[in-house]
Amino acid sequence: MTDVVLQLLNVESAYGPIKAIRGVSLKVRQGEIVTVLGSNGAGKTTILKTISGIIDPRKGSIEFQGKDITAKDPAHIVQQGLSHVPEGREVFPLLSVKDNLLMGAYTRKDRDGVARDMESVYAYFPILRERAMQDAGLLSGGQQQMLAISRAIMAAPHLILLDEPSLGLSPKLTKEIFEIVVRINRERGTTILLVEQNANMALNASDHGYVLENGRIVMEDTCERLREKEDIKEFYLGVKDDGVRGERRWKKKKTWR
Amino acid sequence: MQILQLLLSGIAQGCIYGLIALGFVLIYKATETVSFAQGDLMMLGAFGAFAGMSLFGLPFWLAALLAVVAMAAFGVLLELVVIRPILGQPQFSIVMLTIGIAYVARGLITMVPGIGTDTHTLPVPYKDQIWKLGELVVNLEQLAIIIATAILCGLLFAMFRYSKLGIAMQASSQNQLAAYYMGIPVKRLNGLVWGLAAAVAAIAGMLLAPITFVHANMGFIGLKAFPAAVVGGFGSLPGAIVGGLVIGIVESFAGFYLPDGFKDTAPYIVVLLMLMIKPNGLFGEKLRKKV
Amino acid sequence: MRFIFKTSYDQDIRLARHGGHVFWYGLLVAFLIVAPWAIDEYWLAQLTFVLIYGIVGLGLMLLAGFTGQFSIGHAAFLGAGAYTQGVLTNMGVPFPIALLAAAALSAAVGVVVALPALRVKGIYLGIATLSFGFIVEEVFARWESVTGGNAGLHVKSPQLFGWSLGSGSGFYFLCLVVAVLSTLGILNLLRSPTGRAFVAIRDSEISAQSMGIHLARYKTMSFAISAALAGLGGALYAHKLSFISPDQFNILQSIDLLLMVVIGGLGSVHGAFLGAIFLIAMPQLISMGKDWLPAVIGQAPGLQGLVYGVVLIAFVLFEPLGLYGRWLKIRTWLQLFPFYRKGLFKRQKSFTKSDRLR
Amino acid sequence: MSSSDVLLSAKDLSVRFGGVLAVSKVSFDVRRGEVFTLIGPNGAGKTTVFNLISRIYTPTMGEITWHGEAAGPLALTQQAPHAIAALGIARTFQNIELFEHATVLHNLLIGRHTHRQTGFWSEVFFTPATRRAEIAAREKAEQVIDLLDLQHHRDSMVAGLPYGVRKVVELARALCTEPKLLLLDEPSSGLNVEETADMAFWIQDIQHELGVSVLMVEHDMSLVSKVSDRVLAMNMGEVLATGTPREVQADSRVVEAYLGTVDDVSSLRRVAA
Amino acid sequence: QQQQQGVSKDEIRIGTIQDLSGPLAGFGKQARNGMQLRVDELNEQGNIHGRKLKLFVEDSGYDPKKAVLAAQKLVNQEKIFIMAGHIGTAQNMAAMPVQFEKNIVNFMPITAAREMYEPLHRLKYSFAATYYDQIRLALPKMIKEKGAKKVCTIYQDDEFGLEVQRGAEAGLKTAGLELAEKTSFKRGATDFSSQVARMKAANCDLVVLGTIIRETIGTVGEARKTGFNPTFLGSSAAYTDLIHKLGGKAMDGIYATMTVQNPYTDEQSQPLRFWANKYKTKFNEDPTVFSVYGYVIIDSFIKAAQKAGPNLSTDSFIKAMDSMTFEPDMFGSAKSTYTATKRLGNDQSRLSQIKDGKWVVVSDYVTP
Ligand SMILES: Nc1ncnc2c1ncn2[C@@H]1O[C@H](COP(=O)(O)OP(=O)(O)OP(=O)(O)O)[C@@H](O)[C@H]1O
Ligand SMILES: Nc1ncnc2c1ncn2[C@@H]1O[C@H](COP(=O)(O)OP(=O)(O)OP(=O)(O)O)[C@@H](O)[C@H]1O
Ligand SMILES: [Mg+2]
Ligand SMILES: [Mg+2]
Repeated sequence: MTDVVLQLLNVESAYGPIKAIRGVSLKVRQGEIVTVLGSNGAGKTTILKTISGIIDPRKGSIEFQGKDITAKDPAHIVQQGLSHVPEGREVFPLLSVKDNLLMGAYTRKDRDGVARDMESVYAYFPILRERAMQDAGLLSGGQQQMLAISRAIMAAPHLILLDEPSLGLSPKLTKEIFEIVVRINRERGTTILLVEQNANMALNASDHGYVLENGRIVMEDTCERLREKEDIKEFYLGVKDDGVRGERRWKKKKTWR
Repeated sequence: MQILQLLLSGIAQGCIYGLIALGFVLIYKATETVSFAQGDLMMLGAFGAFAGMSLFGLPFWLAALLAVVAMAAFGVLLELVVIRPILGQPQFSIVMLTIGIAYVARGLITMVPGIGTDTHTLPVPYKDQIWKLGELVVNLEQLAIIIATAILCGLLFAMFRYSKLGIAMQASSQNQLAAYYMGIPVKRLNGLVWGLAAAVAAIAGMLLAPITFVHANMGFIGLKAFPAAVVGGFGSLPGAIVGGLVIGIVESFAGFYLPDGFKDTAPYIVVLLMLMIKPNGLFGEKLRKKV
Repeated sequence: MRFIFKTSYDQDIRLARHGGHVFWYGLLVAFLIVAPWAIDEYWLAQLTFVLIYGIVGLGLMLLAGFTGQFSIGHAAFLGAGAYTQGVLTNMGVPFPIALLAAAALSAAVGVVVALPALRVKGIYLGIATLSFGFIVEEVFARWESVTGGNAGLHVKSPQLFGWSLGSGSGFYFLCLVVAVLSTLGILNLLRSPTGRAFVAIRDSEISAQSMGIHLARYKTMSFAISAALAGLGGALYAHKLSFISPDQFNILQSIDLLLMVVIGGLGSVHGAFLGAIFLIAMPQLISMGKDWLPAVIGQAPGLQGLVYGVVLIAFVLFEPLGLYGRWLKIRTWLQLFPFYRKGLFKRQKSFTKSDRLR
Repeated sequence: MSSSDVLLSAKDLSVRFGGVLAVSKVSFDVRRGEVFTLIGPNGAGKTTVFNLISRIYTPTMGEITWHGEAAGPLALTQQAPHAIAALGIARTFQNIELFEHATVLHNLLIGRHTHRQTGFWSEVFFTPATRRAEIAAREKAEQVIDLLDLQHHRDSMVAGLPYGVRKVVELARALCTEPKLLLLDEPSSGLNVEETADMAFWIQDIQHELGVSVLMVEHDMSLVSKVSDRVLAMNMGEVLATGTPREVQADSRVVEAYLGTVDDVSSLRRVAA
Repeated sequence: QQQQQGVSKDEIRIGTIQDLSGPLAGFGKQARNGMQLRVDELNEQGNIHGRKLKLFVEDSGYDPKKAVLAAQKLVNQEKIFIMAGHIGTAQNMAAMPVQFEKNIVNFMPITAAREMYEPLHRLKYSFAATYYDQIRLALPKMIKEKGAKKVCTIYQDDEFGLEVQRGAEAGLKTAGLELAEKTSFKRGATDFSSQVARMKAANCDLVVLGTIIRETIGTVGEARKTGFNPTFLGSSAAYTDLIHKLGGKAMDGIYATMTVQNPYTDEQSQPLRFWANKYKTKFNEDPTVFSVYGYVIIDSFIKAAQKAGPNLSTDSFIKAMDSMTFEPDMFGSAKSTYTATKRLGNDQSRLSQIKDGKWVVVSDYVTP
C-alpha cells in the first residue's frame, strides 16, 4: 500500500501580501493517517484550505489520486472523493441536523448506502439522532463539531481532511472521536489527513507526521519517532520538565527556528 | 356585497403582489440576496411575450412558453456574466448589482426604437372576460393570476422542502464555504436559481400584462411587493402569498373607506406596524445567533 | 512604502498621519478656496452640488458604512431638511437658524425612523426605511398648507448678515464651510468612543453589547447624526435648486444616495465625496459621450439609464471597494514603484455566510 | 464562607428552549478572587449559563445575584444586556466574536467603552479633554497588550489572525473593560500544549495580580486542574458535582459522563489493531 | 451692448430638456423629434436672417434635480439663446430660476400648468390651454348636454391631477353643483378598483378624469367591467391615440378636451396627412400630439424670431413676441395672441370623443 493518494509539491499560498505557507511538500499514502502539527498561525488550516481549493496557491501543485487538482473549483475537488471537516464547524445553521447530514451525502447517488451511513453516524453520536429535526445553528459548540465530522463521514470519501476535530469536545468525546477516526480508517480504508492541537492524541492515532512552523515544514517522520524527539515532547506533548517550565515565564525558543 | 367585491379585488391585487414577492423569496431563500431586478425581469418577460405575439405572430400559448424559456435562459446567462464573478462577495454587492441590472434592463428596452417608449397590450385569449356571480364580478385576468400564484407557490414550496436540490440551494445560501465542502456545485445551483427566478418573473409579467399593460416601467410594481414579502416574512414562500393578500386587501379597503392618499401609503404603514410587532413577519423564523 | 514609527499616542490619534497628508489636503483646501476664480460658473455650480451631496453622503456613510445600517429611504431626511429650510426661510427666519433647525428636525425624524429600525436588520431594515421614505414623501405631498403639496415650494435665496448668498460663489463658500466642518466633526467622532461603538455594532452586535454598548442608543444616535447631515445637505439643496417638490425626494433619489456611498467606497470618509463627484459627473459624462455615438444609439431615450446601470455593474464587478478602494491601490502602486508585484491585490476566493444570524 | 466573599450567586437557574431543558435548577456561587470552572459534556448547558449571566437569555426560573456593588446585592436578571459590562462582568465567546474589520488595538479600545468619560459634543470637537481620555484609553490597552504578548499583532486586522491569536485577543478585549468577574468560554480550545500553558499563566496572573475573579468553561483537564480553585460539573443541564478539581475528577458520575473511562490514549492503536 | 448669448452671425442655439429615460420617455422623445423635424426643415429650406438653428437636447429623466443640472449645462455651457418646450411642471419650476438669472426666455414649455405664465414674468411664454381651463370650460357644457346630476372625479395625486380636479370644481361652481365624490391615486398605480367602487357607490353619472394613459384605461376598464357606465371626460393629457389602441372597445364613448388634433397618418385633411407621413418617414414611427407640440413650438419660435429682425436678442425677441398672433394651423389649434401682459396664447380647447376606436372632434372651441 504505497500508492500516494495526495501529494503537495512546493505549495505556496498567501492572503494578499501575507504568505501563509511557503514551499510545502507533503505526501499522503493510501490507507494512512497523516498528521500535521504546528503552533498557532503556522499555516495548518491554510494547507488544508489550499488542498480543497478554498484558497488558490501562488505556486506549486497538488495531486489527488493522480489527478491535478491545483486551484480547481472546491465543489469539483470534493466530487473527486475528498471531504473536509473545516475549522470552526461551518454547519448550515438554518437547516435541520438531518438535512445537514443529507447535504454531506450530496455527491452520492446510492440511497441505501446513504441511509446506512446515516444510521452509523447516529450510532457514533446519539445526540444527533435526538436532535435530528432541530436547526443545526442551535446546537451547542461540541454538538456542532460532531455534526461537522458526521457530515464528512456521510460523503463516504477516499480522503478526509480533518481540521482540529477535537476542538471544543469533552475529554471523553475527544477520545471517542479519535477512536472513530481510526475505525473509519481501518474499516473503510479511508485515508485521513489530520490537523490537531492535541498532539498527544494525534501522534497516537497517526502513522506519519509533519511539523509545520511559520509556513514551512521543519520536520517529517513516522509518529513513533516523532514522539521521541525532545522538542516535540516539550512543545507539543508538554511532558518534559514540567517542574522547570512550570515556573518559567519566558518562552523557550524552539531549537529549529 | 360592497364588502365582498372589495375583498375580491383586494385578493386579486394581493395575488399580484404575492406573485412578484414569490420571486423575491425564491432568490432570497436560495442566495440570500434581495433582487431589485425582479420587477424588471418581469418587464422583460412581458416584452418577450409581446414580441412573440405581435412581431412574430405566434399564438399566445406558444409565445408564453417561449418567453418563459427564453427568460430562464436569460437568467442563467445573467448569472454567468455578472453575478458569478462576484459570487462569494458580500450579499450587499449583489443587491447593488441587481439595481444595476434593473437600470440596464429598463434602459435597453427603452432604447428599442418604436417599441421601448410605448405602452402595449398583450392580447391574451382571456382578455376582458368577466364572470358574474350574482352581483359579484370576477375578472378572468385576475382569476388567472390567483390560480397561477397558488400553483407556483406550491411547486416552489415543495422544491425547497423536499428536493435535494432545493435543500442544497438553501444550504449554499446559509454557508457557501460549507456548501463547497459538501461538494455542492454552488455556482451551477446559483445559475439555476437565477434562471428559475427569471422564469417566475416572466410568468408574473405575462399574467400582469393584461392588467398593467406592457411598458418599460411596469417593473416598479415590485416596490409594492417588497412590503408583501416583509409582512409574510422574507424567507417564507407561503408568507409571500399571505403578505401579498394582506397588502392587497388593506389597500382595497383603505382606498374605499379611508381618506385620499391612504390607499397608497397603507401598505407601508402596515409594514412598519408589522416590523414593530413581529420583526420577522408573519411566517418568518425567529432568528438569533447562538454564541 | 512609507513606514511610520510611532513615538507617542498623539501620533496615533492625529487626523493627518504624516507630512504628506498635511501637504496634499492643504493643496486640496487651497484649490477649493480659489476655485470660484479658477473655474467657470458652470463647473462651480457642479462643485457646489458635489459638496452638498458629499455632506449627505457623509451622513449615509456613517450609517451604512460605519454602523452597518442600510437605509433605502434616506431621501426622506434630505426632504425633511429641504422643506424645513424652505418653509423657515420663506417665513423670514434668519438663514443660520433655519439651517440649524433643518438639521435638528431631520435628526428628530431620524430618531423616529430608528424606533422600528432598532429591532430589525438587513433586508427588513432596508424595507422599513423604504416604507418610511414613501410615507414621508406622501406627507410632503399631502401637507399642502405647509409644503405647498405637489405644486412644490419656492425657496428664497439665503441672506446672511444682510448679504445675499444666492450668488454662485457666495453660496459655494457657504457649502464649502459646512462640508469642511461636517467632515471634521465626523472624523473626530470616528476616532472617539462613539465612532468605535458604531463600528463595533457593524461588526458584531452581540459582542458590542457584551462590551457595554447600548445598541438601541447608538443605533438611534447613528440614525440621528446621519439624518441631521442629510438635513443639512437638504437645506443647502433647497437653496441650490430654489424649488422643491415631493417627487425630488422619492425612492429613486434614495437609491441614488445609496449608490453614491457604495460607489464611493463603503466605510471610508473619502468615499462619501468621491461618490458625490461620481454622482454629479456621471450624467455630464454621459451627455458628453452621447454626441460621439451614432444617432440611433446616442439619441435614443433610455441611454442614460443603460450607461448608469452598466457603470454600476462594472463597479461592483471590478472595484467592490469603490472609488476609494481604487485610489488606495493606485497609491500603493505609486509608493511601491518599481517594486510592485502583480499578485498583490489579487482577490482571494471568498465565501458568504448567512446574514440572517447576526 | 461569609456572604461577603461571594461575588456572584446563581440560584435554581433553569432555562428551556422549546423541548430542550438546557439548564435545570443550577445553583452555584463564585467567590471573590477565585477561579471557578464549569465542566461537563457537550450540550450540558455550560455556555447557556454564561449566556444567562450576560443576559443574552433570560432564565425561565431562578435568579442570579451580583454582589460586586458597594450598594449591596443586585438582581442581575433585572439588568439590561448592555449594562452587564458596566457592572464589571466581561466575557469571551466559545466561537470567538471579535470585530473582524478592525485592528487588534481598535478591538481593545472598544473594550474601554464602559469607561468612556467624553460626551458627544466634546468628541465632535475633539476637545483637549477628549484627547486626554483617548490617550488614557490607549495606555490601558497597551498594558493589556503587554501582559498578553500581543505587541506583534497590535495593528493587524482581526480577520487575518490565526484562531489561537484571536482567542488571546478576545481575552485581551475582555480585560480592557477592567472587570471584576471574567467569564471565559473554553479559553484553551484551539491552542496547543505550549500555548495552553501560557494561557494558564495568564489566568493565574489575572487572578492574582489583577485580582479578577474568573468563571470559566473548559474541557482541557490539565488547565482546569492547574488554575481552578473550585469546579462544578454539569450534565444535561443539571449539577453533577461541585468541589476542588481533584474531588470532581474523582467523582464516578463525572468520569462516566465526561472524562471517559479509557484513560490510556495509546490504547487507540490497540483499538485500531 | 454685450454680445447676445446663443446668437451668432449664422446660428441660433435653442435648448430643450426632455424626459428621455424616465416615466415620460415616450413623450419626451416624440416632442424632441417634432422639434428636430421643424429645425431640420428650416435649415434645409432657409434661415432666419441668415442664421441656422441648432437644437441642444438634455435629458432630465423627469427629475427636477437633473433638470436643474441640465438647465445649467444648457445655459452656462452650451450658451443657448432660448429654452423651448421643456417638459414637466416641477422640472420647469426648478429650471426657470437658472434661466432667468441669465435672462433666458422659457419658451412654451410642454406642460399645461398655470405657473408657466403666472405670475407674470417677462421671460415666460406658454402656449397650452391649462388643464384647469380645459376642464373648467368643458365641464358645464357636458353637464348641460348629458343632464348630469352627480359629478365625480378621479385624479392623479400630483400637480397635474390636482389642476384637473380644481378645474372640475371651478366648472361645477358655474353649473351650481358640487363634487359628489373625489378619489385619487398615486402616479404609476395599476389598481383602481376601490376608487371606481367609491364612485359607483356615490352614483356618479359624470366622471372627470385627471388621468393620463394607463390610468384612463384602467379606470374606464374597471368601471365598464363592474357595470358602472357614467359619462367620462378627460383632459388633453388623456387625448392620445394610445387610449383606444391599448384600451380597445371599452374606451369607446369617452370624451376629452384637446387643443391640437391627433395626426393620424390616414387623416382626412391633406396637409396633416402629408406632415404625418413625413414624420413617419423620418423617425420611423407614428407622430403623436407630442410630436405636434414640439413642431409647433419651434415653428412659433421661427415666426417670432423672423419678426424680431436681424438684431436678435432677448429684448428684441420679447418685443416681437408681445405683439404676435398665431393663426390657427393645420393641427387644429386655435388662434393665439400674446401681449406684454397676456402670456398664454389661448385658453380654449375642443371636445373630442372616441368613436369606433378613433378620436373624433365633436365640438368647436369652447368659449366661456
Ligand atoms: N484571512 C486571512 N487574511 C490574512 N492572513 C491570514 C488569513 N487567514 C490566515 N492568515 C494568516 O496565515 C497564517 C496561517 O494561518 P492558519 O490559519 O493556516 O494557521 P493555523 O496553523 O491553522 O493556526 P491555528 O492553529 O490557530 O488554527 C497566519 O499567520 C495568519 O495570520
Ligand atoms: N437558543 C437555543 N435554542 C434551542 N436550543 C438551545 C439553544 N441554546 C442552547 N440550546 C441547547 O441547549 C443545550 C446546551 O447548550 P450549551 O451551548 O449551553 O452547551 P455547552 O455545555 O456549552 O456545550 P459545549 O461544550 O458543546 O459547548 C444544547 O443541547 C443546545 O442544543
Ligand atoms: Mg487552524
Ligand atoms: Mg459551550
